[in-house]
Amino acid sequence: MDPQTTGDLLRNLLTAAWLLPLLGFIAEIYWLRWSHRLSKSSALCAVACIGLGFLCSFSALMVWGNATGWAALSPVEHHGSSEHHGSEASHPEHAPADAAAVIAGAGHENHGEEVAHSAKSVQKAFSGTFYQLAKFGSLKLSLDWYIDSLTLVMFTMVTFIATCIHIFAIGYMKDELTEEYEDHEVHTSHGHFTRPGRFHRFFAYLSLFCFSMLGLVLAGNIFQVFIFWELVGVCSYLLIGFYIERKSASTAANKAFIMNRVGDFGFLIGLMILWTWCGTFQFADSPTSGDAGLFTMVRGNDGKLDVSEDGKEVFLRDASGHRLQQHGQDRSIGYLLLIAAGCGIFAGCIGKSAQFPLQTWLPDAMEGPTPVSALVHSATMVAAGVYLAGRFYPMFTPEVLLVIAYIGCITLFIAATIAVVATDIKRVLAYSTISQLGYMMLAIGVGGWGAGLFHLVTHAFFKSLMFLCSGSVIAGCHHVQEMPRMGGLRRKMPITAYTMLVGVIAISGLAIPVLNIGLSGFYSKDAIVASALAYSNLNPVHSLLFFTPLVTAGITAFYMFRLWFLTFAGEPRDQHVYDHCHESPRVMTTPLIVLAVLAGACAWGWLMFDGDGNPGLLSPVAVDAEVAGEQPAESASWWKWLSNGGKEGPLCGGEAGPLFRLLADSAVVSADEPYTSLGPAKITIPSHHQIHEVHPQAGVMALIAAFAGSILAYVMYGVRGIRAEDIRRQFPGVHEFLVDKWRFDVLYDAMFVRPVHVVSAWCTGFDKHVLDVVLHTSAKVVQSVAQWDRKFDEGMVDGLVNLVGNVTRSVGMSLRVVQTGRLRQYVMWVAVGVVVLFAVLITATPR
Amino acid sequence: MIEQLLFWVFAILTCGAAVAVVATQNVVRMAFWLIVSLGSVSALFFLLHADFLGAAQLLIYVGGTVVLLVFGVMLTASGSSVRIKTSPAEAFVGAGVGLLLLSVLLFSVTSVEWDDLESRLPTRNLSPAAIDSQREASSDADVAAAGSSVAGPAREAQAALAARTQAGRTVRQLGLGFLGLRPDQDLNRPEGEGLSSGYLLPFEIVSIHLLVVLVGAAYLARAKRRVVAGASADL
Amino acid sequence: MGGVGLEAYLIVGAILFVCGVVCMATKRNAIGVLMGVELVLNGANINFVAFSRFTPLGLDGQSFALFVVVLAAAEAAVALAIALNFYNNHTTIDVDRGNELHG
Amino acid sequence: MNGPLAALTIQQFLADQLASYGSPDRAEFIGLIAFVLAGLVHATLLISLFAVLPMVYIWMERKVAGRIQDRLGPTRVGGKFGWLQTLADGIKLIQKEDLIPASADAMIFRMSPYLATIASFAAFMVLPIADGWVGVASECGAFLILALMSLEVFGIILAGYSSGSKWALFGAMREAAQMVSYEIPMAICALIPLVIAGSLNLQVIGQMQSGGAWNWFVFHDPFAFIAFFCYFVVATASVKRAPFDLAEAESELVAGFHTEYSGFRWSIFFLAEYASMFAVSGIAVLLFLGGWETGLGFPEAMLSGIRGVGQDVPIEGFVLGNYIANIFAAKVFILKASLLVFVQIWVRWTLPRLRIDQVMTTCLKYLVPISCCLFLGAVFWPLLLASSGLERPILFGRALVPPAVASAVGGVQSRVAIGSQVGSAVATADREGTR
Repeated sequence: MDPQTTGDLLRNLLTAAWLLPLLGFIAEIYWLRWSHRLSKSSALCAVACIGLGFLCSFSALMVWGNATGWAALSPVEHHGSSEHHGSEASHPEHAPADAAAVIAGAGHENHGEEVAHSAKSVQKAFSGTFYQLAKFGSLKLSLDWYIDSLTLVMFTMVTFIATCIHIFAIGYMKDELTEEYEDHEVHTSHGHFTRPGRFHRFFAYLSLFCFSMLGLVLAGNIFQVFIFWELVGVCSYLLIGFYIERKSASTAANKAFIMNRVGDFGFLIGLMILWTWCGTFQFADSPTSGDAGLFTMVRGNDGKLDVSEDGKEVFLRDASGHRLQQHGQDRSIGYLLLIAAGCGIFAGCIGKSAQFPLQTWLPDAMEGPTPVSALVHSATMVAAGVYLAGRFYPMFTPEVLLVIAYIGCITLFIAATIAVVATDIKRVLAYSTISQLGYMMLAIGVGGWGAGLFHLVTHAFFKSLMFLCSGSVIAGCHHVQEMPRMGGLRRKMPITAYTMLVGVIAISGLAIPVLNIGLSGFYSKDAIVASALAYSNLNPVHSLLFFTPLVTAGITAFYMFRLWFLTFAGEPRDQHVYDHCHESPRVMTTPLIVLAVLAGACAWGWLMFDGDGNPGLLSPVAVDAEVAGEQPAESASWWKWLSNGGKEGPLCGGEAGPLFRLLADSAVVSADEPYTSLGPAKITIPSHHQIHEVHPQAGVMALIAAFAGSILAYVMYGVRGIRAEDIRRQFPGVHEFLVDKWRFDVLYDAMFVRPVHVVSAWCTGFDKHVLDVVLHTSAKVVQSVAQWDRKFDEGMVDGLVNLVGNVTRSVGMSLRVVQTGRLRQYVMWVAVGVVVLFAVLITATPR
Repeated sequence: MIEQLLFWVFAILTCGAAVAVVATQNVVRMAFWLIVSLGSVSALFFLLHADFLGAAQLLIYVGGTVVLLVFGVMLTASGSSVRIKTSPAEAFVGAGVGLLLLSVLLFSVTSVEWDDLESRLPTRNLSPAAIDSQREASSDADVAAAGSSVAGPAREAQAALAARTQAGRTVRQLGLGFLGLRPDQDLNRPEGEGLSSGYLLPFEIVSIHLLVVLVGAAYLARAKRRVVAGASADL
Repeated sequence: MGGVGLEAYLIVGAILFVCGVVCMATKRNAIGVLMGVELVLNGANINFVAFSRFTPLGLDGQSFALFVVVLAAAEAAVALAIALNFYNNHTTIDVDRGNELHG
Repeated sequence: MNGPLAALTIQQFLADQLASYGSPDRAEFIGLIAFVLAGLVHATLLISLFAVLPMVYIWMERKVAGRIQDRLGPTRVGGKFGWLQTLADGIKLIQKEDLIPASADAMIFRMSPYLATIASFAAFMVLPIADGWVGVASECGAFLILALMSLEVFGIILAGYSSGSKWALFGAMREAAQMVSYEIPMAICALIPLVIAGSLNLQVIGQMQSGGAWNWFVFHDPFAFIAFFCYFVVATASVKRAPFDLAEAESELVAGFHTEYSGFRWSIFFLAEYASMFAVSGIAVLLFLGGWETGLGFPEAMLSGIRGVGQDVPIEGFVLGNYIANIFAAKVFILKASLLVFVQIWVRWTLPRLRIDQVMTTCLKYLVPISCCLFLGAVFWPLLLASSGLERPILFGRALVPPAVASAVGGVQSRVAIGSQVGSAVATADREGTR
């Protein structure tokens, strides 16, 4: 297949996957709304649409793999024995990504002969334009598409999780299938509030959300991203406020929306800077006109910033890698401006991904139905911020990356600490989400680009799993969310409990070293911690960026196990809840099982490759056996396994796994060698190799931290060796501080809300005491003038008019006597008139 | 002398009959006197050398209009309503106003020097009778001269006779006038001036007018059909 | 031209005219009023023809008189129709009874 | 010099004769005397004609009626064939008492027979008996005679109305409606030969038809041919002869408008009626049938030879040759007219009477449209001939539409308006009356 055909095929498949939910939305909102309001047909429609979307996405992934010959998944020898290859080696997946260009060009000539045997000259990224909306000067606003492995993985992941959640939601939302849904949370004077069910509306919103999310992922330019960014925001708003009658829900929806707007403000600033200085929004070079996209402009063909000697300018480059010329001079963008643009775009990511300081909306967003929390507020939409940061990674200078790293670092710690004391099962998960998103941001900030996105995908699986489990618990316990009222539920709902346990282990990053088995979270978190360690090694000033996630890994394990123990283990604390609780129906548990499997195994390679790089059970392609055979089969000692980041072993997971490599394949910026910033902050971004070197250390430390956290949790909540109440009593300040969520809401209240109130009070006072007085005075003056005017009107004007009318009338009344209606009298009068006229003429005319 | 005699006869008839029309209270007698008056007016037209007009007056006015009036009288006559008396006071007032109006008119008529009219008006044409008599006389004279049977004074006398006998022959002139030609004016017109327009357009308008009146009067006077149940069966 | 001049005809016309006016003014019978109208028109016609005969105005007078005659016939036809309608509506021909338009 | 009155008139002749006896300064008075004398002569001549002809016709009526009814008619009074019957009738009528009903309007009752008779007699005034023998030689004679004939209706109406009898009133109304209505097609039919002739002067029209019978206007074109019969029917009706004698309608109206009349006044009405019969027949003869010409050619040729003989009596028409020729021509004219009168009598005693609505329908629905079509056809006939190249050699050149006809058309049109008005009004009144 030639690249053109492949691109068209991919485009068509993904467009189908993208537009199917829209179709579903239209059908649900305009047709099923009226015809099948109280049936499950809208749910079936939504499930069908998103399921078909998943099939399309998966087919697209296969097509892409076939077209590229699965080059991204080619054997792992370079990583496994990286010593003799060194940093100069070019891996096919790390080849400088000329996003749109065919890689047979000059860009590959310097890659050496080693590459030739494995690196097939394949195109990894495809892009194009659906439709050009408008053109302003050099700027084109168009509907573009950009497809690389990241897009494909995201599509597959989103559609798959969405399908599972849709199916789960059929069971979860079945209460709504009535004309009289009683909302226990809303109290009116007549008791509980009752309204018609909104089953169809829920699925319509979900479909719309899926459409928006997929559009965001498929988007080929940053402006289009922005549009879908806002669309998912809207969907989020609608879904959080699904129980609109609840005050807390509507407030939460508003809060989420407003918080997002704050971030979008920065996004818009970034957009304006890019428009002004780069004149394009497109990611990739235009395949038709040959204009350079943003990535090529900033990064060139070699993935490096072309910074001027004084470090204040970044030269822009055209599609062929040369500097852009304008009026005979090199076009450039200020380095600080580039930082500002990056920070601006990242501000959008902060808002969407609930990063510090805009993190407070996400816990409140748990007011929405649990499937929404699972889909929107854990797996996909909030991950969109991370996705954008990853997608836009080439535009970020090291200084921006530092900001990202610190933001992520702060976020992950704050959220984890709050999660420790949270008692609402969904809130724990919400804070956990924020924390995990912080991990991802941190990873991207410290140069672990692949690790961040890897964690994004794995986290999506296990977090959605856990949310669904919590949803199952909530549904089973009749909408009880407080963990202190639960306990011992594993006996009542075993499937939920053990699938939840899988998720907990995964997020905690636990592994069994002896068996060389780790769940997906273990691999991804290892990779992040390793990146952070490499970063702090190179930049010792920022070593906090390593210790915080390390410690937080322990905290994560602690609060997650705390959650599990509190909910499922031990004795029931509230007998009433326990008695009424029951296992969820099949339609809800089946997605849990599926997700649990994937949450555990998605990072593993056995699906496609075994540990030696040989084709696995499901491998669609026969990898070159010779290449695979070169790799010496190493002994499977646990230490070795661990030190290699779990790349080897029966499951062949982690960075050697297909998932990570698929993601890493789409990297635009090469991480083959450390890169030192030429800007104001002299920061060095670690190379892939350097990260790899510190991987064992980091892995061991993270594993220890995780075990420590989970053991502590077991001691405190499993066997109750230490009573949590004692600790709470010993540190009441800290506990309260944490319960108050670090008092961010108080801070914001003091910083923004109060001043606004004060100012508005001042304005009110001014209005009342100055403007109102002026208005009232003038009104009184006008009133008195008007009274005078009225008197004048009535007396003079009306009098005059009436006088004229009366005179006319009286004259007419007197003259009507003359009109007798008698013909003969008229004749007589005419004759008399003639005589009189004649007499007058005769007497008046001089003779 | 003869003309004077006839004039006085017919003038007195005209005026007397008109006064009788005013004075009579019986409508039928009024109609009779009106016939007399209008017929006399027709005679006056003949005296004024307007033969065709006189004939038209007889045909249309006397023979048509008055017949119509008599019909009106008969159709609307029902018993006592034929004699609708005018009160004496009204008659008196009417007579007074009439006398005043008459005095005004007579004053106007007599105070104008009609003999000066010839000098005051542009003398570009002559009266039709004069033209006729001139033309006839001249041709007469030619014939007479050719025959040389009559001497000079006799010729003049003959011309005067011809002028008298030919007077009143206005049919052809009127007809031409109605067709848009004016021989009495165009013949004496200086070179370069356009021909006069005649009365073609008024003639056409009058024709159409008559048609309209024909239809309209028939409509106005049509018998009102009284709708009777079962009337259609009779038809 | 004989001894009868323009003035004599004009006087006859004036008398006829005044008779007509008085007739119109005093007759209560609608037909009588119409007769007055005819008299008035004939008075005018005599004037026209007399001017045509005695002044250099040519045939204009006769033409006018002819038109007047013709139009008078039309007028009489319509007026009689009106009179008949009047009679049908009021069962009388007294014009004084038709004073619905009084002020 | 083609004017028939170019020569001296009787008045002029008398004036010249009297002038030799009186002084020149009294010329005016002499002229007046001459005028009166001439008028007397004219009147005598005309009255003799006017009086004698009806007598003959009344006798003829009786005889014809007798023959048609298979009896002899008058035989006993007077000489052979009872020719003095009419005279005897007249004497009887004059002797009768002049009765005036009490409810009658006496003045009008007396006046109306004269009105009718005057109108009828006035028609004779402009009727040329022969070439140059005419009472008043008006240039618009044809128009004038129609106008005068139309005045006869006044006598009828006023007579009927003033009688104070409903029989008379109904008869008068029917009569008036009939006469007024039938005047319209009559005038239109009369217009057709006038258009052909291009003149309103009856003498000119008569002269135009001199020569052979093919020059008569009745043979001029098909429209004129039909128009003649149309005219004759209409004329019969307009003089209220049977089958259109609704005015009398003895069976219904006792005697029509003259129910209350007797004696002399009654006889005068009949004088007028029979005179009118002659008048309309004379008009028909003049307009259609060649006037005083025989139509044979050679008598005219012979007579034209003697027309110039004897110039010593300088009165036009009374020159010896002219006189002889005109005597002959007058006889021819009266014979022709009498022939038509005979036809009218014949018809009267042959056909039954029509109903009044049939009479009005015949006129307004059939005769008026037919005459209008005939008139249009006659107007367009010359144009048709001219365009087809089949020009009729005789008369065609003279037959352009004269202006006078155009104005006559206007007059006729106004009569149409009046006639239709009267027709509808009478119909209404009739309904009212029968109810």
